Amino acid sequence: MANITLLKAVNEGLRGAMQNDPSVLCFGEDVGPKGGVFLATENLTSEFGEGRCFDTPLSEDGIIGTAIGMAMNGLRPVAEIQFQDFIFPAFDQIVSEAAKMRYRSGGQYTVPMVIRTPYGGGIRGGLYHSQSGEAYFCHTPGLKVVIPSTPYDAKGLLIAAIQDPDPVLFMEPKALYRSVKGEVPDENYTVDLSTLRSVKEGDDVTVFCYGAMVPVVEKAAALAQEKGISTNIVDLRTLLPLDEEGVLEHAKRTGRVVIVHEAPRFCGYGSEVSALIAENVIEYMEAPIKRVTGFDTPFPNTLEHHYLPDERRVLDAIEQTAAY
Amino acid sequence: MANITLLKAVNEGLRGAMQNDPSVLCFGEDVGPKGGVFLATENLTSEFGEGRCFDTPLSEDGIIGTAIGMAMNGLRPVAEIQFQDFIFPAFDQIVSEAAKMRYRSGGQYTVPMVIRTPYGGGIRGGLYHSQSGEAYFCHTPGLKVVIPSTPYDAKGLLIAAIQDPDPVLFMEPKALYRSVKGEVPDENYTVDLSTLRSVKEGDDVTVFCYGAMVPVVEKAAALAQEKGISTNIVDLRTLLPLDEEGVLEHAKRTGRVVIVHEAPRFCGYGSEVSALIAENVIEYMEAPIKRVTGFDTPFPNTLEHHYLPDERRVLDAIEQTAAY
Amino acid sequence: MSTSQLKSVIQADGASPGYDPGLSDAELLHMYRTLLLTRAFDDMCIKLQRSGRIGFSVPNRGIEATSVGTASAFRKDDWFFPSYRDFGVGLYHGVDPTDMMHNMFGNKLDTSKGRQMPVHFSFVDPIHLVSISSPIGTHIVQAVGAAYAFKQRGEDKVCMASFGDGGTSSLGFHSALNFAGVWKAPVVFTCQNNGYAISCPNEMQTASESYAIKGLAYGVPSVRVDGNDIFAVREATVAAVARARAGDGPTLIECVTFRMGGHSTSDDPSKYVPKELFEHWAKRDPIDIFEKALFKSKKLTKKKKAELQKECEEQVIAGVRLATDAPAPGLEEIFTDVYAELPDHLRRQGEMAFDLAKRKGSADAGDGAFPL
Amino acid sequence: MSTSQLKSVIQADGASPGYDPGLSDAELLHMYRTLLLTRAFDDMCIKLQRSGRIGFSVPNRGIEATSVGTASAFRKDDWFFPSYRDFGVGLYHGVDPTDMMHNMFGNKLDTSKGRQMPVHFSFVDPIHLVSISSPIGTHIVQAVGAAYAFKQRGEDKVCMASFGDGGTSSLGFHSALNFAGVWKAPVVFTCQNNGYAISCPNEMQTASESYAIKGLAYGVPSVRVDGNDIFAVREATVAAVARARAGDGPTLIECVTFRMGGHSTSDDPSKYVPKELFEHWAKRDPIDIFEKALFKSKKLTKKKKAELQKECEEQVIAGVRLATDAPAPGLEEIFTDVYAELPDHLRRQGEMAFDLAKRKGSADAGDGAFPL
Ligand SMILES: Cc1ncc(C[n+]2csc(CCOP(=O)(O)OP(=O)(O)O)c2C)c(N)n1
Ligand SMILES: Cc1ncc(C[n+]2csc(CCOP(=O)(O)OP(=O)(O)O)c2C)c(N)n1
Ligand SMILES: [Mg+2]
Ligand SMILES: [Mg+2]
Repeated sequence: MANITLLKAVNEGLRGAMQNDPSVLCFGEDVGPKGGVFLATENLTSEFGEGRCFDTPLSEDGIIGTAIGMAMNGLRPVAEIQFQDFIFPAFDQIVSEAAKMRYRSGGQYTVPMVIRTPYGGGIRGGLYHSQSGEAYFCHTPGLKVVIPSTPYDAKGLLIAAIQDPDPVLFMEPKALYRSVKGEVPDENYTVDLSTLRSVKEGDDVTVFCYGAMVPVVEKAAALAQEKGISTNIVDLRTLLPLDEEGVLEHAKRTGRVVIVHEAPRFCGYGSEVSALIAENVIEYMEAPIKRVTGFDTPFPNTLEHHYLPDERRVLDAIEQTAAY
Repeated sequence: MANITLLKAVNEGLRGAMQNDPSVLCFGEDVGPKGGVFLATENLTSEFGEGRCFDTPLSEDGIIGTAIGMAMNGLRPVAEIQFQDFIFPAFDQIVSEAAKMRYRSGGQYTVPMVIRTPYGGGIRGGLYHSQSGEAYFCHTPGLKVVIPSTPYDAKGLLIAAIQDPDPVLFMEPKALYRSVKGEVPDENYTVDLSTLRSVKEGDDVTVFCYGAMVPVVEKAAALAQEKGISTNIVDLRTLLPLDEEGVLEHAKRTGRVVIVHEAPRFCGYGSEVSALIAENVIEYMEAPIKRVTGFDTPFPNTLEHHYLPDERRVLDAIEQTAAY
Repeated sequence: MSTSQLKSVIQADGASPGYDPGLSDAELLHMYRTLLLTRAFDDMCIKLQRSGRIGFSVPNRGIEATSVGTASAFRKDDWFFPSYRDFGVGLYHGVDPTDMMHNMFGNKLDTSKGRQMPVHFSFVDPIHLVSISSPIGTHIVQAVGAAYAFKQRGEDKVCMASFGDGGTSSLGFHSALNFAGVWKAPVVFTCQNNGYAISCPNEMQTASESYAIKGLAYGVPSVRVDGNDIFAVREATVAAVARARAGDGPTLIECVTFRMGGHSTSDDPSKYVPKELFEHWAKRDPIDIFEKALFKSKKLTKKKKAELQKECEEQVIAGVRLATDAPAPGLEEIFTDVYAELPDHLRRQGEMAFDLAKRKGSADAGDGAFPL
Repeated sequence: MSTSQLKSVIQADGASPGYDPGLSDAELLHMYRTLLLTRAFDDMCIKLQRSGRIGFSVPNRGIEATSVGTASAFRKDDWFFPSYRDFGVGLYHGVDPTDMMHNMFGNKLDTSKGRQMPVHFSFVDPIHLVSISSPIGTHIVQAVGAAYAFKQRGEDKVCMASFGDGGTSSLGFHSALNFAGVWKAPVVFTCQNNGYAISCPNEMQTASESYAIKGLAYGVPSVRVDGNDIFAVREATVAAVARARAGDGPTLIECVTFRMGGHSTSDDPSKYVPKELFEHWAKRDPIDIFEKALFKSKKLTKKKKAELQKECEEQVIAGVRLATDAPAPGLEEIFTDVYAELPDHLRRQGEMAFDLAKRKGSADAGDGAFPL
């Protein structure tokens, strides 16, 4: 057990999985000797050799396309996309191929692979080093989509993703890479995919969130508490497949719901959470289902602190929802 | 005025726009001498010459990438993607480039282009000739997304899209290409983007739909009428930017809402419509907001008639919503 | 080897002096028989489509020697990532045409459970003939990854990937050749240059001197052969497979051939293919060319030919009968294989679908209970 | 012209016998001055980043001759689709370094309104230097479309596209060269081969003999030149531009150079670039090489050099002062330019943002009313 950053937890998860299973390998742009631009794959090349952790040419299509072939043929590739913003050249391989291979081959060919990618704002990255594209992938049956928000979950969910028989998109909140720390067991362990995490129990308003928004919501909840509002915080963490039962339970519990994410609002992930509730337990709702999200614009650089939901914006929504 | 198919209306819209403005040109795979695999561009090469309607190499990335360059430099390209299922190799050019060019250049460079593409099921096309990917694009600020359901709208919306200063994804319901006919003026006209169309007024349940689902909903409404339920049908037709006011008005009108689309449910377009309502007018809702959609699976071939929402499935939802 | 000169083996009179295919008489006849079987299967599919019994097919006429020549050069335990114009490959390696016919009908016995369009085969047995995808070019780069896996485990197997002239413009081609070159992956790329990509002729597909020359951009050795000359295809492919197996990396083979029909049963090529081209290539039919070689070397008699032809046709007809009799896939097959395990939301959607089918009285619903 | 041999013009002693750049003395000095200005701008940006005054920069050291040599070969009314390592191009054509500095600070006067990261310039005046995009390679194919527009209207302008060695692996490169070849588009492709793509060296980027040879895959003539020899770059580019302008189609130019620093200010190259490489290339500094040529031909004196150097440094410092003083963009700039017209939902979101900023007492909120 050690108190480590989320970044280190990712690195340890990879290391543990590679030690455990010789078919696991890591690759992508600059993941080899350099250790990745965020150092998530640091020291893996020196420990496991160039055959198991290595650089690729500058082609996300090639990275994911070859990873699919490896996965079909007995390996467990963990492919890195340097920034989630650069995943789109591989979109076809992900949505047309990885997600549909098992289905279209009647289960003859499968793609047990993981795509790791840092996502989200907070580093003054402008349009192309800040995006949160989870909704694009969550609309794609056949994929799993996971976003951890703590070091413990990062390691446990990553190992679970690598062991999973299906393709998993593992999105890492880069804003939390070095800003959160937590206790993480030294040995390998898994956190079940498709279970949500209750961050904090509360009675007045339920807030659904994930990734880098979790600490923001925690701050907002602390402020709300000062105003006498008790917030129930849920970290969804596996976005697809979602623990729908769990979401409905938590929504019913307070009858008041706020959903928070960084991505643009329109057709964002929050819309699905809202629609699920409105479709199944609307009769429990005592207030409008609010969304606090990035704006429906590209991601701006200088003004990113206005673009990203902060505790103040979340607090507003909690207060309005509680007071409705 | 002539009574023509939706396919012919598209062809006429292109012809009219090309006659009107020499900077309009059409290109894509097989759109030249062959006239496109559905014949939407039939006779345009012979009428306007090979410089204005022509074939390209087999690269959607190249088609959209070059179209962006053309649009930035004074042309009005109308690029065809042969099936919407094959748009994904161009996803990066669409979401990273076309959608963000105006923003990132502070308005110095703009991309007035149209991407036409047939979408949807009903032709036994299996996984890759049947998809409805609108939600992927509607989550992308900077794009407009349009889906006509009548010959009149097809021509008018297409001409409006071509004249629009921003990139427009124009999705054509291939199931309706030859199965619907309607009166279409001979001359050029436009239908405003971002306005919905009231298909049929009704008092009990509002059904939001678009594209090939509109006739299905009409059939379901006729069956519902027999059971004494009055259905209010709304064709959204411009999905982004959406006429949100209009949606809320129609939702309030009946207090009961059903949303219908072919695409998978999870994070589908219907979730946004539902969330909008739950966020703004939930207090008017007298029943759960139901979605009738394709299943959260890839698109199957032999069993597509079970996969696609039909009037029976829509009727179920209307009845349940009315009876709630 | 040259990237622009066209390499042939069988001469006009059927002789192939100096070339030894390294095959027994039985193996040569198996090649020949596979060509016949491929054509019989192909013709039958077109007939079935014309009469409305299946929805779609992709003519293979003219391309048969490219497929079968390629197939003859690799082992059963190698993996093949096919184009959709490769009926001959599976058939050569023992795939039962009846199993392919189940796919054409999309029935319950189809290995893809009726999910894919016709001609989108998938087999793991008797060979790995990887599930065909409609999006062009995606499989080429997957083949490189699968080849890397062989290499990483120290197995001496190779991956074969086959695609059209249009396929060279795809992203998958670019990534595949690039990665394969850098990784020295054991993979062989076969470009079926059949003159057209649907209606797009070669000169609108690329300005390069040939398709083979594209290998140079990636440091991948390339060769250009007569794709209607089965020995030329075999010779090049045997050499490429040997290179790959020896750890010397990938090869690109351009097989120059011609699509003797429409792109698919939905296409009318008379709108864009000059008649003279069909006439020219009709004289270069790949089966005729091989037949001439076999007659010349006395490996084949007229009688044997007639016998084989009949056998193949009957085999195909038997397959049609079985495929017609097989029922549609069960309704539950919409929901399975999305994931290894059925998630809750799909279970609920499946239950709903079964309930509805039952109320509609649909045959597919079985007893109306979602069985999973 | 060769796709693998490296073409130089300026010899070790500074002479370039037989080469006439076709430039007046003033023009030659303008080239030289632009090199100095580029380096001054570059050094300043790194300093600003190190001291925390800007967030990020991309070192241009070592690449200057490639940018400026390229710039010198095209007209102001041509369009340039830049790499992010092309400070010299805008500066050569009269872009004010202060305007570039506004972008480095992301302030209100930045043409991109503070939306992009530093080094992502966009200009339409005095030249079309097209908005730089972070995704690698996307602009290459856009340049082909823009070139097609020139051709379609019968204008004699050309498009220039510049990208790195890593950029050749991108999808945009493949599509661009393919389409340009088939369309004979008036476009010139300049590959800045600076040895690395972040930490990925040439030999892991491609197995091809050179980057120039990749043109053959697309029927695009190619040439490989010493990218630190400004005359060599200029000679090849002038020829390519002439070809394009004459309607003879695209050219690919590989400029062999070296990145004399980290990939960006966030990168530490000592982890992966052998020290000897830096030492080797330090002896081939592009400014030194050109200086030697100018001294040799007596176009430059020590005094003039010192004068120009001072001038450039002062120009950059003045820019920093102005850029520091300029305020941040107004909050409304989050919402404008998403579309030509502000849609209703963005108006509502903007109003919400202004209201919140006002309540937070944020400086950016102005009077707190959404102004649009
Ligand atoms: C990415 C993608 N774009 C478009 C299509 C539609 N399409 C199907 S086959 C084809 C032409 C393929 O030509 P080629 O690669 O030469 O193969 P051939 O059919 O000639 O064997 C096209 C454009 C597709 N299947 N995938
Ligand atoms: C599509 C995409 N993938 C990854 C990145 C991250 N990235 C930024 S620059 C770079 C390397 C570019 O190398 P090269 O093309 O040689 O240009 P150089 O930086 O050497 O000038 C990478 C991988 C990106 N910007 N875009
Ligand atoms: Mg072809
Ligand atoms: Mg480089």
